[in-house]
Amino acid sequence: MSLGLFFFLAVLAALSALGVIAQRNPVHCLLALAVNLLDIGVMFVGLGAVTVGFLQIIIYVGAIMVLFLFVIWLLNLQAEGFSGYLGLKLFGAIGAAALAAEFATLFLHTSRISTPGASALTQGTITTLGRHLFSDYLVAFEITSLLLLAAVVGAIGLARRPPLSAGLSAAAGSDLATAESPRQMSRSMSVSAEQQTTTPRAGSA
Amino acid sequence: MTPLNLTTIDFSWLAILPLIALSVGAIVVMLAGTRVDDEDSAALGFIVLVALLAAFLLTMFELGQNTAAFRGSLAVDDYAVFFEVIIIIATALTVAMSLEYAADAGLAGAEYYALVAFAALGMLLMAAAGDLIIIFLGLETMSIAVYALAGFIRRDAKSNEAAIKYFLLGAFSTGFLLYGIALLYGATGSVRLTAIHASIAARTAVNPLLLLGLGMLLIGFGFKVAAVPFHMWTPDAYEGAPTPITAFMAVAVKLAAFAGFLRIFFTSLDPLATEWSPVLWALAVLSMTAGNVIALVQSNIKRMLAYSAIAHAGYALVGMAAANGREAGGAVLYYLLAYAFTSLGAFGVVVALDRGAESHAQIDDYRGLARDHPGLAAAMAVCLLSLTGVPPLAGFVAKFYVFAAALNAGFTGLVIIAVLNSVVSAYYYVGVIVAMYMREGGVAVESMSRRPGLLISIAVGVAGVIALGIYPQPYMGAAVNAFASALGRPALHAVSMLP
Amino acid sequence: MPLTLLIFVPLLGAAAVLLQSEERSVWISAFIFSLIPLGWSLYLLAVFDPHASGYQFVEHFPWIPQFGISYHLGIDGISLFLILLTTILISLSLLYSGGGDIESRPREFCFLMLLLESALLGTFLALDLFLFYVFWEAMLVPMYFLIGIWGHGRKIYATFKFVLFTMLGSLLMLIAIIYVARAARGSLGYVTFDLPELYKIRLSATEARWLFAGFAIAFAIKVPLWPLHTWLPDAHTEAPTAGSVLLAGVMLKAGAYGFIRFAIPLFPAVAVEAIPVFMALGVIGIIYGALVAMVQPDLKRLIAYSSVSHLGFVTLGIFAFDTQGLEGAIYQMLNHGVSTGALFLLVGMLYLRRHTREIIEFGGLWSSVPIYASVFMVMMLSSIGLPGLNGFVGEFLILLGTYFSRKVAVYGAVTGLILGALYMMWAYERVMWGPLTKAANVTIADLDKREIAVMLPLVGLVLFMGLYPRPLLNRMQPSIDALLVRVKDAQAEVQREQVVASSGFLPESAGATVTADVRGSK
Amino acid sequence: MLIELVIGAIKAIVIVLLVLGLSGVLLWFERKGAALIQDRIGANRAAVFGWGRRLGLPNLGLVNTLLADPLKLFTKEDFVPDGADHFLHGLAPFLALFPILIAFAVVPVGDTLRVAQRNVNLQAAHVDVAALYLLAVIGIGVYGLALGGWASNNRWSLLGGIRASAQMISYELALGLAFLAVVVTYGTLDLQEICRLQGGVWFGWLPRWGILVQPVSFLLLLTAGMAESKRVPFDVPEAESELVAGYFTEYSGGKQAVFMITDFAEVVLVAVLVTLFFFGGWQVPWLYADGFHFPGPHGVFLPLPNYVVAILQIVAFWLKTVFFCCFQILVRWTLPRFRYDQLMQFGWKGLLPVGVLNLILTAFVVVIAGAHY
Amino acid sequence: MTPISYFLVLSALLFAIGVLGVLIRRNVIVMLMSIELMLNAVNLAFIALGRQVGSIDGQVIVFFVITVAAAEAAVGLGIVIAVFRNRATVNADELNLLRW
Repeated sequence: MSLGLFFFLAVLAALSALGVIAQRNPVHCLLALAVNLLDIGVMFVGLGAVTVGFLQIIIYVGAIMVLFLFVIWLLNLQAEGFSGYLGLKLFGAIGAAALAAEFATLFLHTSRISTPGASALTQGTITTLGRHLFSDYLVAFEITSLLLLAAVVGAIGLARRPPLSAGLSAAAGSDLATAESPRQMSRSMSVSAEQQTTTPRAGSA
Repeated sequence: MTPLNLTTIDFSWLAILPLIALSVGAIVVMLAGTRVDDEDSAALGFIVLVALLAAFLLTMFELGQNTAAFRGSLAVDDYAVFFEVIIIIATALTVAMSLEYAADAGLAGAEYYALVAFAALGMLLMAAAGDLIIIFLGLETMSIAVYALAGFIRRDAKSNEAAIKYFLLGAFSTGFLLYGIALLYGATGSVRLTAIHASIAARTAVNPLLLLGLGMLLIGFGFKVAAVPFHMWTPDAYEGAPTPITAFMAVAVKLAAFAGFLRIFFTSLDPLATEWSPVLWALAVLSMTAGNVIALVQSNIKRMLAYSAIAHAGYALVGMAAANGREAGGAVLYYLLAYAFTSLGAFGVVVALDRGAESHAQIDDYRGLARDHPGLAAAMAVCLLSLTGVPPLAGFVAKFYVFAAALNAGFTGLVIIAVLNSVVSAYYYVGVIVAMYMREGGVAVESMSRRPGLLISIAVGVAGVIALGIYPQPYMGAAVNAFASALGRPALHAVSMLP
Repeated sequence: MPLTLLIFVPLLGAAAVLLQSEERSVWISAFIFSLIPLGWSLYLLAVFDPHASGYQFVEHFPWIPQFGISYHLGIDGISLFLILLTTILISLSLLYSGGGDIESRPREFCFLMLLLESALLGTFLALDLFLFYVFWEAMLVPMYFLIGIWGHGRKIYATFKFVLFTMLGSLLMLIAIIYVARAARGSLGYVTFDLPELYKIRLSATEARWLFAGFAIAFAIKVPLWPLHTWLPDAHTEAPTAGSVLLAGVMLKAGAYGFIRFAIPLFPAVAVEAIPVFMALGVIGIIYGALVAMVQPDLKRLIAYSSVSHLGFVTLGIFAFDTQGLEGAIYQMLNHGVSTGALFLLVGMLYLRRHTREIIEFGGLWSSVPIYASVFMVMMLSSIGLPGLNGFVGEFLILLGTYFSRKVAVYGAVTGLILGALYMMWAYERVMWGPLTKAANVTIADLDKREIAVMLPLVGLVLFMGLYPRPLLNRMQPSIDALLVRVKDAQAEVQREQVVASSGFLPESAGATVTADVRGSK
Repeated sequence: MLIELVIGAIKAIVIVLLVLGLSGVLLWFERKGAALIQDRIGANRAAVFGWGRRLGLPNLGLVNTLLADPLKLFTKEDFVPDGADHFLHGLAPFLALFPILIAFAVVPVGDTLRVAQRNVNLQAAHVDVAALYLLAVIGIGVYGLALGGWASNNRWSLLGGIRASAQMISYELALGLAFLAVVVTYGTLDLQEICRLQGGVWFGWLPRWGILVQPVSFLLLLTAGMAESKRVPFDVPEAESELVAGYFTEYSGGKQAVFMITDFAEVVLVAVLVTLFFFGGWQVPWLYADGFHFPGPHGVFLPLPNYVVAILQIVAFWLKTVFFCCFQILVRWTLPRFRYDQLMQFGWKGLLPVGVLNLILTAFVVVIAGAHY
Repeated sequence: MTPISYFLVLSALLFAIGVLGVLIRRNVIVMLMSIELMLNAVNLAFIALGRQVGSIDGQVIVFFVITVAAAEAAVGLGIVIAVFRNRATVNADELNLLRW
């Protein structure tokens, strides 16, 4: 990757990262994050990690961020005033700056990190990646599937509509839940239309 | 382009059969869950128990193998078996505790038990990990399942809050852990533990990347094992979570985290022991002191046990810090074993006081427990005394072992601090005993005869506490051998454990 | 397995008691199970070889061999009588407590008493440091429950204080124990917790000082030595009668026993160095205890402080480091066990009748309860040290032993003795003599049969030990002499080093070599 | 170097113009198609000053729609509702259109063209992980609609946006699975390569088009693709009867035009994908690089120069594309709209399992066969 | 060509910004986003270092990290929703039932 392109992307990444933590409106934060992720994905491609770069865009930007977007909408989050403890913020800012500075100094002064010779290995084509996934990292790869399954089960366990026996009032109150039947669907639609904050989110992710 | 040949993959059934057993169990639970009401979810618990039993038996086949599988990404050694066995037992006891709890509290049974099984699966991976990625994935599988479980009482604001706090800080720490892994990878060029060890050992000058990575790993694991100052999530998560899950978090999760922690630091990063040992020293002192002192003022027993868990992590860290002479690792393993049984017993009693999802965990709720339920009170007393370190219970022998190891390494100051902390801890443990035996007027407890699962898990916990205290020799031997196997050394059968 | 039996019969009894449901059968079975060790210890006394200085009835099995920890039991002349004292007092306490002193939860009470017996016996029998520590700590737990559940007044405060104090001391001792065991590797080539083996190891002076301090603090808290005694009055006062009896009668002795068995023989040189400190603490304890006892309005508290005073004598005797002093110390331990135990029982009986222990509430009891008053008098006189009773023998021997080495201490001790007579007499006068001013005191009952049965053996012991101490002293002497040999060697060595160092005849390092050779030759 | 850039620019511009043009034509065709199916004339007043009719020709509705519609839209007031997020409201349409347009960058419209000793690959950008690239840009496409709905500060818009993004994400899975089956079959992510592999014949006469090996995948891709483009029967995000116009209710003027173009560009994209994966892309039956061989390599040979072959390929490609565009529009006027929950059920419980099974079966066959296509 | 250390510096910067975000923001969703930012920075470090050491392991790891991030986000957002249902807030400072 050429130096010019790097600096362009780096500045964009830094700005968008600052945008994530500095903007008041969560949607704007989210957009900044999406830009950041996209930017880093492009950087991956520039570093030879083509497959992973695209995966980053597909999964992060295309799916995870949209999931965030849904939740922000679902909870009808508005721009927030800056609250909290100034001291904490100051402390956090100083600490983070120190962290970054320390790392930066070390990275820049470590002789080992220099310009690399790009070997064929580092070209992240889908073939090389696949070969590693299915040999050295076979267990890890298989575990990932279980990890995702666990996450799905966990999310459902947390968010699924309580059983009817738990009281209809609770069920009706939680209009955010998955609509499972047309009847429930219409009810939750009507509620959400009134509140504008909500949506049936059947299988949204 | 020739396709990948399946026969060239280093495929070893032995290493993954327990994992397969658990995942099959989890899937069967989910399938069966569609036909079972939440009120009858105990049946699903039994499925998990069967899966755990299968995993246990399959684990036993790995004993004494001391090989690596899947190109070194899984270790099949006694160390793994040691932790796997404890984790499986801890999970089984958690499930047994939950049999009645989950149904009474109206938790979503299928998801609950499936998540427990998934979490256990992640823990087994951490115990058997041969590279950093497996540790990371195991950790995440476990954590993600437990995040959800912590918030499983959906209508309870406290449970929600516990989950969100646990989740946020857990994910936060994952970031640090990963950065550490990245730097370690950059410094050594590999994520395999053996390769990392070789790379570090071969180098004379210390790479700053390596030190940064080490620091980040310490922060990450510090969070996971709840060492001060990375402990902020612990009390909140423990208090709000459903009580059996609190037990699960306090025992199995902590054990798995330590399994990974010890494995990385003793098999890969041991050439850097002079760098990390002082840090662990400081963490140990902070954890013990802060944990014990803050526990003094707690009025909620789950919270108190959370702080006590922090303190106990500190004691385990004493052993780790002392492990310049690497045999001391056996002490940490034994400590964790003893802590596991003790904590399970104690939390079992806490579960017994719950009514459905409603928690009666104020220490005042325990007043007069000895009069109505002498058995429960006695079990609690035994466990608390063991946590205090009163002989001849497990906690004492464990503390003895750790202190011996630390003294042996010349950490006299650290041991004195630890001992003073033990005295402080006696104060709050004894406070609960006082409430149970010497005061009147707590809450009414449901009959235990209705809750055989809970009864059994408490009994197993207490039995473990006593057995480990009175006849520790075989378990100590197992711990030492397990540790030796992780280091790739022959088992130390008749050799003295205190060099 | 004669000694294992001694430890495990009470445990078995404890389990058996838990199975009983009826209150009466609980008391009976507990009492029977306490009689078995009593009988057994009497048998051991009979077959004990009075001339042997070593350990008898030794049992030695590996326990945690990786650590060099073994299950090692044995009796010598020192522990023999403490065991007897324990078994006797436990049986009598159980007999007494069954008579109405313990109203609630008798089953748990008996269970804990038997547990306590097992732990106490184990403490006196153990010849392995680890094993000793296990029993040492284990005796804390039942005692804690005894005070906490069946105690009076500020019992919870008292239990906390008791537990925290003792725990602090014993955990420091644990560190010292581990350190010593590890140090064995340097001298012996292997790690061991076995006491006879550890007698052989060599430590640097600094190490020895720290380790001695570790042991000494634990034992000093238990004894208790001034200024570490503050837990004792509270614990004694708030404990139920049986608890006080065992606390004063046996547990305090465990501390003194620890000095004699562990701290001193393991680190004789340091012990010799520390003589002035302990002498001073002992004398302060004697006088302080007596003075504070004098102003106590509560009878039980008075007796508790008298314990501080008496145990000061014991310390004095131990650190006299000669035959008479040590014999006296051990004898005084037994005396104190018998007479103070009896006094606590008597106060308990009074409390049962009047539900108060304030001295001011009584007066003129002599006329309403004559038997009680006479027994009380015997015990009081024994406690004061009236010639002809047991207290005299012990105190006399201690003073005799101390007189040879530290005359100053003797003056202090004698002062304490006089003060002791003073507060005891004065208290007795206020309680027993004078007019019967309080109506409630007129109608109280005298000792019943059970109470007489409890007190009779104690009175017998007081008389026997006062009149015929020979058989006891005989059996102690070989063990004491063996201990003294170690101390004298160390003493000589310390002096030699001082001479060498001060004369400047040899450079210090060379001097050290010489002394090492001297020691090696023994 | 420079010449490469110039060639690249030319290819890009041509393709974008073609797509935009085709979108415009589709707008007109949709109206006509609607009329045809509903048995009316349709768009019958669209004429340039009535010239066509006066000259006895069919009216110039196409020209009219291509010119007048955009002209009208772009000259209308650009209205931004009160309380809307101005920046995002303005950004959203372009955020929607842009990813669709850049998706065409990797679409091969023909094989190699030899011009002046230079081999020109008839593909704007040769990316060897093109399939991934497509998935990535389609994924990004969600933002435009979602943010457009949100930024309008209108509940109908928001609901439309939510529906749109939920629908797109859901059907992206089926789309991805269809992609994967194809990729596994051909063993490459390179679209040009996939097209090339579809050349030649089976049994001596049958063109080796993907539809014959991956029929299930074809159905999946077509269905999911239509859902991605939010067209009837999957048009719940802009269901007029429920949500006015869904996420672009509050859009007018040029921004609305951009949204509309996006819609049709998506139709084109789906058609292109179907063509590429299952109908040989630019392959003309029996046409090889050197000319026709009928019915197979050993049959009758009709030699053709390279540029003719290239032109034939390009034409074939666009013909196929247009065919599938028309097909989609026909479907639009044939099927009723799904209800939202049915839509989700269909995606998650219908397409997804089928896609997974198809993928597993494909992988199985590939492994058994021991090699790729 | 850009030196690898530049990428590492950028990754450290992004990581620090993410940490800062977690510390100063009180909206749990934004905190979650900051955590994603941290993971993203880690990914960048992995890729850069992977190129540095000349192995593809770094990219494989990033593949796993992305997956894990997805799973974490799913569960995390599920928890956020559950919290919101009961408490109608996502402000970390208002989640104060559990303290000390």
